[in-house]
Amino acid sequence: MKKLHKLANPGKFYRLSEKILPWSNLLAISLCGLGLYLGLFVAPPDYQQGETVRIIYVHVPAATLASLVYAIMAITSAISFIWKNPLGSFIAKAAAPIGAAFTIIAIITGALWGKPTWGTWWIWDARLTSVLILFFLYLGYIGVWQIFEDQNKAAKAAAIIALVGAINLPIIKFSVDWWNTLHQGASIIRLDGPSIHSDILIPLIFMWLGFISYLISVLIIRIQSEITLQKIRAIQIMISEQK
Amino acid sequence: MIDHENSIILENVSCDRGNRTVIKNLSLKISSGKSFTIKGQNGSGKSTFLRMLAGFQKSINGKILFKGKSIFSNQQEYQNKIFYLSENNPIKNTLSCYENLFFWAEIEGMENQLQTALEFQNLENYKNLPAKFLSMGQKRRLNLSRLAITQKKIWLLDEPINGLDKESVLKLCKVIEAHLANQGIVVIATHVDLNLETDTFYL
Amino acid sequence: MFKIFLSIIKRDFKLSYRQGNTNLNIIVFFFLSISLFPLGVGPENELLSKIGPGIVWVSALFSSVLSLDKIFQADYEDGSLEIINLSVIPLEFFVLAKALSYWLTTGLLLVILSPIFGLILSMSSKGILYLTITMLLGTPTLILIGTIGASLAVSLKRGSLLISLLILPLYIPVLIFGVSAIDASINNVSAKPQLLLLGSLLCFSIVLSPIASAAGLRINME
Amino acid sequence: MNEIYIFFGMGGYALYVWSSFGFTLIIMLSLLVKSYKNNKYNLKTYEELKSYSKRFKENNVKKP
Repeated sequence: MKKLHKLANPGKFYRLSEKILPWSNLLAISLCGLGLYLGLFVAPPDYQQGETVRIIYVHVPAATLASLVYAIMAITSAISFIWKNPLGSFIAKAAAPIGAAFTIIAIITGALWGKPTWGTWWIWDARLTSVLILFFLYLGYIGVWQIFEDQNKAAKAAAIIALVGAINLPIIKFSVDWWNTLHQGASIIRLDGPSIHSDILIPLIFMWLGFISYLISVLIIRIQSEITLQKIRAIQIMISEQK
Repeated sequence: MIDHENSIILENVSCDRGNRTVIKNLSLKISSGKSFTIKGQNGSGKSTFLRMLAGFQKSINGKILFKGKSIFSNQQEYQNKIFYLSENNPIKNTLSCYENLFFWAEIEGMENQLQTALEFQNLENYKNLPAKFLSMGQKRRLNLSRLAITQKKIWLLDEPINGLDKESVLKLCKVIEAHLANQGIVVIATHVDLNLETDTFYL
Repeated sequence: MFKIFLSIIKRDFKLSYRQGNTNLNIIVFFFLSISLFPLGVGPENELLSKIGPGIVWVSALFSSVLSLDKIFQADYEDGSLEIINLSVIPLEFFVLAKALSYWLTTGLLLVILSPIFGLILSMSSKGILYLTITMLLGTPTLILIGTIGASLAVSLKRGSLLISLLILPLYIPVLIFGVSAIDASINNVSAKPQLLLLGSLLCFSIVLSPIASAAGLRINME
Repeated sequence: MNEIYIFFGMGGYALYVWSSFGFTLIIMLSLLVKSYKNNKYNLKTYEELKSYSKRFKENNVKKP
């Protein structure tokens, strides 16, 4: 607990993150490289979907991380809101654009995958629709940071929005699933039909870990950026006092 | 020691708003039984000071203590003791003076004192007039009438006598003196002197 | 405390009665947006009766999100909010009182008028009945969720549009369950699960959205 | 040569496969570069402000 408390100090975090960053960079490059090699050269094409199945190596990690990042955002927002810890709000703010990026990757690669397999760019499938809504939630969250001029206010308002969104996400997901089962046509092929073959699974795991390392790297860079911004604000206040 | 019980103490309080420090390293003591006046130019942070005392301004450095305890330790209880007169008049234009007062009285649970409140600032004649027909000074007086229907201990008054005539000011001073005699706390932000025995602090 | 709760509602009633036309505007907006749909998709009764529930519900969503962002504005600007925050009533109950009085002055009117909207969209009588029931259950939820956005936007000069966009995705469950309940009743399937879900959404938002909105208001009072 | 052609052909789905990979790469890289540049820019501003306020202080001390 004491350690956690120390970590929650932005300065300490900054120094620690400096040490982590090179390693996560290295891991991101090597894991993604390995995953891509295995996925593109070693793994055989799927007997049903053919070569298009290779899109899975970017689509699935992006899609899973899209919701994971939202969870990170919600948890750190809660921490910052309850314990009034600035680092929590920095992390949440830094995470949002990354989450939005993963979401848009998931949506677009999903569309590129859907065209050859389903014959259409977009279907109002439960999963696609939920991811689209998640994308809107990310955009809204990023927007909240921008419309408040006072950053303290913005941090609190954004935390509320993140928490409200996190509570609502399962409800939205549930309602969209419900809506989808009511309207589902016969032509849609279920994605999770046969279990994934291990030839596909292993590179997928590498890619997934690589994406996580990427997430950590970018997150660290963005959090450092936020900490510096905070320092800049402090100096600005100091200068305005001396005048 | 008795004095310590009923006073607000600020220890090294600083307050930032946006990219500006409004209040810096302020340490002072506001005791009951004697009014406390804050003076300063426009934008010197008088209003922020009062909002801080009212517990609205949460992101501050330093300590604000009431009865030896931080005001944020039991905020709801502390804020229930606060009477705050802001620069704005919380008056609904479409409601009559009486209806406006009645709403405030209901919130305070003091409906039986309405007549005194109307008499306090000579507003009986405008009783049923919609508030939009009042002048600025009259609106201020209507807002000040809330003092007659409050039982709260700590009064925070932001520019209370803006646009007030002599007689109203006199009546206001009387009410404040009565409250102080009752061991109440009164903090006034103003740039005009009131005829009161007071501690003064310049921001 | 309950007395204060009632007096806030009473005051809001008086205010909206004296101001009058702002609430009327919401009804007119709602009516207008519904009547735009037949112009957009064509006047065939069959098509209209099929998409009618969706039209009414989407219009309800838009009109509530557009009108709600000002619900706390007046009380924030003139300082009434501060008086209430310093009184014995918790801000959460103030939000609840505001939402309730707002629903009674606008939402309820929409519910009462919804059979008319059903008629002009040539829905069946059963569909109209369920439209009214779902509106009765759903509009309070919309208002309660909307107060969250309104509480955050209360100090903003610009950007209330963004806050509205923030709130719209949260309306999706109400939209889905509301429309599917009407669809089920039209197709002679039991609409009970949808109505129960709408009811539980209402209960959920009665508990949670005042907490979020009160937190939002406190931020803006700083 | 033929193998490369087959590899890039992706069984006739080259457009879909490569554009999804390419798109992912573009988004992830641009986010990384933007974050990195932003961080550098903020650090530079911070250093400049720091030296500015230092000079400011020294000037102020000399005056009285």
